[in-house]
Amino acid sequence: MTMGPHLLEVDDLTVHFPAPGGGPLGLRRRSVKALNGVSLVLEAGETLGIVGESGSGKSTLGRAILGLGPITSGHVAFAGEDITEGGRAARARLRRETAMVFQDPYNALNPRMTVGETLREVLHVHGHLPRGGEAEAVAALLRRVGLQPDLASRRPAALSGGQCQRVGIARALAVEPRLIVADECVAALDVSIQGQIINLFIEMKAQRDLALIFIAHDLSIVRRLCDRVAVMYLGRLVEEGPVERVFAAPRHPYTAALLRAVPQIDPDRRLPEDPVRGEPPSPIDLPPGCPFHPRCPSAQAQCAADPPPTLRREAGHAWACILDPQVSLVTAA
Amino acid sequence: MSAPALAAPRRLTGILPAAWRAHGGVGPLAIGAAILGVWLAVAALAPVLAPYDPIVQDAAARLQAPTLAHPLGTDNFGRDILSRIIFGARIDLEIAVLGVVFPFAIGTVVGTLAGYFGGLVDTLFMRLIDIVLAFPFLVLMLAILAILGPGLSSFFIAMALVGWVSYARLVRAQLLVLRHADFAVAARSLGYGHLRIMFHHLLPNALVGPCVFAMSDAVLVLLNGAAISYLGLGVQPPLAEWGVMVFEGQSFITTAWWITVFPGLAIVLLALGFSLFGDGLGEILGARE
Amino acid sequence: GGVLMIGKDQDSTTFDPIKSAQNADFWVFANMYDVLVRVDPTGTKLEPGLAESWTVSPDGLVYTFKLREAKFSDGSPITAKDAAFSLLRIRDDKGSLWADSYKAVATAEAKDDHTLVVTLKTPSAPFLSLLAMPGVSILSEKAVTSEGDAYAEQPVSSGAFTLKQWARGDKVVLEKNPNFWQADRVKLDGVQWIIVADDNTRMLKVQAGELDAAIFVPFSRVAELKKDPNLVVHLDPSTREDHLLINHAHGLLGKKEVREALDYAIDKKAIIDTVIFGLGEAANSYIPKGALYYNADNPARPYDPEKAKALLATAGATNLTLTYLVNAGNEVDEQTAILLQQQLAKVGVTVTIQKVDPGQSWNMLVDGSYDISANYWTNDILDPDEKTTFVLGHDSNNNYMTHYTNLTVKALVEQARGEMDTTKRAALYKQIQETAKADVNWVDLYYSPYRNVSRKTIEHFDQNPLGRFSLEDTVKN
Amino acid sequence: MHRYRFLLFRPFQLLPVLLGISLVTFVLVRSIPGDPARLLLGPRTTPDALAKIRAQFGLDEPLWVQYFLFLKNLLQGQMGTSIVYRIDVLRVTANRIEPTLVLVLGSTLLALLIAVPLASLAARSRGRVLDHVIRVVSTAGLGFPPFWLGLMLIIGFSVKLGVLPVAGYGDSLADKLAHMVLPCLTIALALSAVLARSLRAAMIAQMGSNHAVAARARGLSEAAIFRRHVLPNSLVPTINLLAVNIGWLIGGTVVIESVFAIPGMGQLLVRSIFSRDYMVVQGVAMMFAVATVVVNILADVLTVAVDPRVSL
Amino acid sequence: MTAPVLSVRGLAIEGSGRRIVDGISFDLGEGEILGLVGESGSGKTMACRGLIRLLPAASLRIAAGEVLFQGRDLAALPEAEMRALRGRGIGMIFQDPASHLDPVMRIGEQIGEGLRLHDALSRREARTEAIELLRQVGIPDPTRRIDDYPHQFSGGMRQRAMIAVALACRPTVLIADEPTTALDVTVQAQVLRLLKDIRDRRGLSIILITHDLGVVAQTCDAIAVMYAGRICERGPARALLRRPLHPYTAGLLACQPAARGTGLLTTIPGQPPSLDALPPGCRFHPRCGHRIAGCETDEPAIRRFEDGRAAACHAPLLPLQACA
Ligand SMILES: Nc1ncnc2c1ncn2[C@@H]1O[C@H](COP(=O)(O)OP(=O)(O)OP(=O)(O)O)[C@@H](O)[C@H]1O
Ligand SMILES: Nc1ncnc2c1ncn2[C@@H]1O[C@H](COP(=O)(O)OP(=O)(O)OP(=O)(O)O)[C@@H](O)[C@H]1O
Ligand SMILES: [Mg+2]
Ligand SMILES: [Mg+2]
Ligand code: NI
Repeated sequence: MTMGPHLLEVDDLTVHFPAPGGGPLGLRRRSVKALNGVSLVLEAGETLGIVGESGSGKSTLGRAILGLGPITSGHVAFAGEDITEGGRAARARLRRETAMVFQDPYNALNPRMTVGETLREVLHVHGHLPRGGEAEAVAALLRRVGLQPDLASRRPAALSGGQCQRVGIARALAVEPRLIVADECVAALDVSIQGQIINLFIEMKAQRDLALIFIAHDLSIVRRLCDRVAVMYLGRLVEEGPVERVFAAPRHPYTAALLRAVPQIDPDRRLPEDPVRGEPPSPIDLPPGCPFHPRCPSAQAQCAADPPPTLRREAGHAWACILDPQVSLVTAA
Repeated sequence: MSAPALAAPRRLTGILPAAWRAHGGVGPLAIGAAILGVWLAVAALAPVLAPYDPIVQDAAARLQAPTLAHPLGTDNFGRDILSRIIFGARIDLEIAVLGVVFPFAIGTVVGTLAGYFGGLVDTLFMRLIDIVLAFPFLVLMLAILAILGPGLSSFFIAMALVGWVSYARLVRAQLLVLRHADFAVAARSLGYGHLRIMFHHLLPNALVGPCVFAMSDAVLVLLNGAAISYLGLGVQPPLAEWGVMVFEGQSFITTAWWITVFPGLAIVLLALGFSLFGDGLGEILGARE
Repeated sequence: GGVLMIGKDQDSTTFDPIKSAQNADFWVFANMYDVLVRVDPTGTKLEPGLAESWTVSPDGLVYTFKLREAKFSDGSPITAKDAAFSLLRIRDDKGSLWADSYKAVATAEAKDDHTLVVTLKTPSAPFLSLLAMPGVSILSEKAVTSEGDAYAEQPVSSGAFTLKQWARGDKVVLEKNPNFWQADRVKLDGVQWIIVADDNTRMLKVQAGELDAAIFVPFSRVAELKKDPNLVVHLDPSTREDHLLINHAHGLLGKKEVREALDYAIDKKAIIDTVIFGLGEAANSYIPKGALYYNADNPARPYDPEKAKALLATAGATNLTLTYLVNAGNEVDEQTAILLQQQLAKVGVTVTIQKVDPGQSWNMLVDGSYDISANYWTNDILDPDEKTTFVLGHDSNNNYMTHYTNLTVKALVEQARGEMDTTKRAALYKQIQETAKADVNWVDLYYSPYRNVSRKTIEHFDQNPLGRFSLEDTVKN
Repeated sequence: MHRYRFLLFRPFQLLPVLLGISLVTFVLVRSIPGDPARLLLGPRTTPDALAKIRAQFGLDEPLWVQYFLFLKNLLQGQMGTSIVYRIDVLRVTANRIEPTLVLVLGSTLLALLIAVPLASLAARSRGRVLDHVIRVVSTAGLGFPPFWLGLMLIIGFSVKLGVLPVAGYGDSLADKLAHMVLPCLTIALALSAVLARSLRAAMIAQMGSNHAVAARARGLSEAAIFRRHVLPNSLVPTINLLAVNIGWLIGGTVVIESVFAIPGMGQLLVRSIFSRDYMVVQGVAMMFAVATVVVNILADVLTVAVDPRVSL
Repeated sequence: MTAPVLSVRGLAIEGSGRRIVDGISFDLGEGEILGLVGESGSGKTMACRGLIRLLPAASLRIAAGEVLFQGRDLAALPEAEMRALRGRGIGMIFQDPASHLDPVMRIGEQIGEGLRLHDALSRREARTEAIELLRQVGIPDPTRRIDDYPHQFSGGMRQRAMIAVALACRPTVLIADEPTTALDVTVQAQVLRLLKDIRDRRGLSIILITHDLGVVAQTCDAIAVMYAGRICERGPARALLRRPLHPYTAGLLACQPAARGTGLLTTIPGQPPSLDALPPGCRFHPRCGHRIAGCETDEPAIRRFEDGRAAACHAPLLPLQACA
């Protein structure tokens, strides 16, 4: 544990969205429980991967951290300042020191602005613009993400997905942030391009003291890029810890199932005969007890009856399962 | 072992339509633009093109059917219909343009504010829109015209007060979606101000629908002018305006058809220009989206 | 037999005669109610109605009417009490729109069932004419008092027809009143007044045979309809007179030369040709041609733009700019304006047309916010006094919004009202007409006829100059 | 059932709208220069008579008092007394609602009957001659002012051919139907042009949609795809377009009612504006507003019924 | 090996002057699952849409080649006969089940639609059949869910429903265009399992389009790799994945982040070429680490090698024996 304030501290964060009413007349108030009490910390320069199925609340968490989404309860503190309660100043600081990279490279850029305009605007608003050196600054940014400066005059539609994503990253870098949240930023790209973007992140991480929250559903990428990984299920963290330990020895049955379901390029490994049953339940009507129990192969009676298990920690590795010791499912590797 | 690239036999009949299609069938945009261009030219060159003064009366030449001297005939004051249509193009284009520009401007701003901020702002604006929409359009215009007194500028004010709702609705609907688009979230995450996000980032992306609608709206505006004349509060005489001409010629509908039919055709032609242009615009901008 | 279907442009608003001032209503009242004294079909003299005869006391203050034997449509007899009630009601009822016109009545008493005695406060030559107005139709006292406000919709009639159905905005259905004292004279089984606001549609309905007749034929369609072998176009003499109001209170318009110049500059013939398609005559007096005391020899100014220019120059009114108030939606008005604008331009007068909706134009005229404006008048009563008082009597309406002042004329008007001797009255009115003309109180434009159309199968579809249709004589074959 | 839950709340949302409309109408009609008393009495009148009439209708009260009286009456289900007719506004309007309703419904129906086949034809022959012809014809339908179109239809069908009545509103049902054909057609011609345009666009979009492709991959014929998949999916935006256009439609009836001598609400409203019959204008405007809102609710119900995804 | 069910010979698809698919050939054996892999835009979807002649735009057309199915050339079949074949001979399922199902029609209706129109089943028969199909694709409680609308299904269930729709008319060949790309890994595993089970039970042949090599590795019997509109390599799955012939295949395999190790990932330099500016010679040569002299000028034809493998490369990575 470090001494000073953590770069980022998320404490018991809950986000509920209003949902169409329930009941026979639809008069009962309901809500989508997108996040249910998530806590985590991130140090400067650290890379945290967040994985989980679709709808598990990864994006909601990412946006809440950057103050881009609503927060129902809980706290987010950035560099020691509580941004959930803080006023404009805290927000402004957050905006100056964080940035986001999005999943769909095309949608993340304003289709009507050229690459140069997009980048210049950021530099302009953030006052990072050296006098007279506009074009130079833009070119430098483009070069840093491995693009030719002459791309500045193009619009997103005239770029490939990988190029767009690089522009998105360049825009994030223009802020000169201490924290970047990347939400599934390679999911839409081809493998060959994916590798290039991941490499860019790996290089950036090495070059500067940049903290990264990397949201993904591709476990293998997280394993390659991140220091720590957090696994989410239905708005809760179910497991969290250093990448190597989590991947080598998952303690939560969900993590294990997830790892098992990832297709491997190994013609000798057959499809799992019995993949995890069913699909995640609706976040509107969460099951009682452990949210995973309806699908869990080793669920027991008390999993349904007891309140959801809290995270248990062991040397930086935490998991939310009452079962012990570690589940007997180990990845093939 | 790649297969030889067999050129499929082409029948001659297939080529022309194919070429036509490849060019988008000379494009509605092009035809529309051409029609509008012609009208613009007519309006600009009216004094040169028109054989007569549009408002000078000639008692000797009253109610003449189309002749060589008066290709489209004359009205009951002996005024030349052709000249009146030509000069009318000036006023009607002005009506079509200004009758759309003001509602467009107000509507997009209101729609942007409502769609972007949502919540209370949105509710308030939506209720206002409900209120305006709940009035029969023409009647509302009539009332406003009655307050302001008939005339072109009153007409524009009335159009602006009544017509903005459609644009506001369109833009709002777009913005409700766009404000959740990644690039809007990105803009917020970069700490941009609301005004910048609204008007620099979102609005330009929401304008296709309103622009296309504006084209068909222009036609409706022209017709509203005519309908208002029918109800008795049209533009001031003796200006030559097509809608008013159709209305004035009405009393001669069985004896002097040319007084109404030709200005009517002028409206249709202009309408065609606008709607083709709008369709083309929609297709092209829509495709680019 | 048969039901006559007549198209008109406006809906009836009520069947209580004191509550309307609209021609649209009056023309219906005239066939539903009888009055003590009627105007004859030529519109030039009075004839007995419900009053068989009457005598006037020498001082002109006491009128004694002898009522004939007659019944209301509900079968009850029409008595002098009803007549007195009707006369006092129009004077006193708070809903009456005509109270002022009957201020001269001091008392009205029924001496017996058939004798009505009316006393006036001052002698009034036009009084008998006033009694011919549909507003003082004889109503059943019993029905009016028992029905109250509802009377306006379920009237009891004293005339040729009774109300059968009133579909507001659609039609008024009248049927023959079997109790009418002249019931033998009435050939029709009934009359339907059908509201068709659009002039073209109304004409087309007659052409298609859906209507037997229609009123207000647009001037522009008269010639064409005349050619239709199935139709008859009636151009009946009217008391309509069109004129150009001049606001004397506005600067140079106060100068007689300027007003004269306007009169000289206006080519009435051209207006008649263009706007009303030759269907009228240039007017030379404010009194309609052929009406009581009309002065056929009243001097008229010929069309003379040169003289107009000269007059304007002497008055120092070169570059005169005038605001011309136009009733929006009134075709004749708008066209006249367009024409006058061009005619006045020829003598150097710039005319700005200001179009306002008719609801507003009265206000503007009354407030005096106009320079010139075309207008017309049709008489409600036979006697010229009504119009003369309004136009030249210098009462509270500023001489019909013109702000014309000539105290001699004022005195003459009063004198003529009290003068019971017809020849002396004629002389007075001749003098009034000449003075008004000389002063150019306004510019008389033209006289035009009523324009109605009926199908060939209809006979005797006539309108008298005061607007009354003699439907009791109409025949549908 | 809960997809129709909005029906529970809509009436409450209606209240502020109605209040707003009452205020706007009130302010609007009172701002029109002109004096109802003067119009009622005609030109030959005296100030005394004017004052009497004003007092009789409460026009001499301060404006805000008049407004609250109007609201108070409204709460009691009354709309005041017509200045022109001197009877309750509700009674003035009573027999005028039906013709306007028939006109609006009839023309909507007719417009759909014209627009759906036209749009289908155009969409299915997209870019070909037929498509262009339909486009030009429907633009022409939109380009001629309705009063002209109406007169032309009368001259053609009624005067020349004599197959339909010229104008008016009949007595019996059959008679009424016959009378409404031409007016409905006049409005429908313009309305169908608007509808066909949007319908065509929606159909083209649906024809290229993924689920149409999937249906094609299942071997369905184009006709079956059109009928079963394209058409139902294209209706939703059209319903909403109709609902939005209801004000325009009702506005159009104003002219048509006058041309065809239909004793409806539109004519009444216009006449009342011109005669400054404040109470009638206010009352009729409120009724139109309620009608508009009801139509919009109906459109919502229809949308929900047609599109299972929507719940409002 | 038995005679192929479907045999594609030199299929080329053109649109607005560009060859989007350029002479691809492959065979699909009975009961075989053929994986078609390649990067985005390489023409996988076009090729398969070409097979059933459902190209997404009017400007696209089949320029050359034949598609032999049940003894007929689909590329030359009259449209009416082709339509009869769609759904019954060849079924198709799509990547995005949400948009490929009609949102306003009940699931059961959509499944039964083909049966009612093709086989003239009654409404009731079609419904019984639809329930049975839903059960087969593993939807719990099918009698109740059959009356649901697509939006009431979850993503995985929608994809199952799509499969049921495609299976309804009992096709012999099923084309699955990225059926699992939109799904979570856990659900993806379920759906792939389902496809395999169906193949085993019904013996139909499947073309599985994907860009995930992991998916093909676990499900397919044979693989064809596409690059810029051409097939650059095809062959039995195991051999192709273990010992790729074409440098592009090898590159793809190396790119997978799953490969153990730290530090930077291996990547293929550059980007796939745009169809408007195809490089001369071998389309892959600008990105290829093994290029030889001829690569820049001569377009390599696809050559067959032993073990049923084939590759279009001047310098294959393995010294295999080319066969006739
Ligand atoms: N604005 C919103 N309104 C209502 N519900 C929302 C909103 N945003 C997200 N949700 C719901 O919250 C839950 C979590 O969504 P979130 O986008 O965070 O998931 P995710 O893990 O990012 O999924 P994915 O992998 O698909 O991106 C989902 O059920 C989603 O439907
Ligand atoms: N309607 C069209 N008209 C012309 N070209 C098209 C059309 N649709 C797609 N293309 C082009 O055809 C090429 C092949 O597209 P295709 O969809 O077959 O690729 P894919 O391999 O399926 O990619 P993905 O993995 O993204 O689905 C692309 O270059 C694309 O730009
Ligand atoms: Mg997400
Ligand atoms: Mg594809
Ligand atoms: Ni600490």
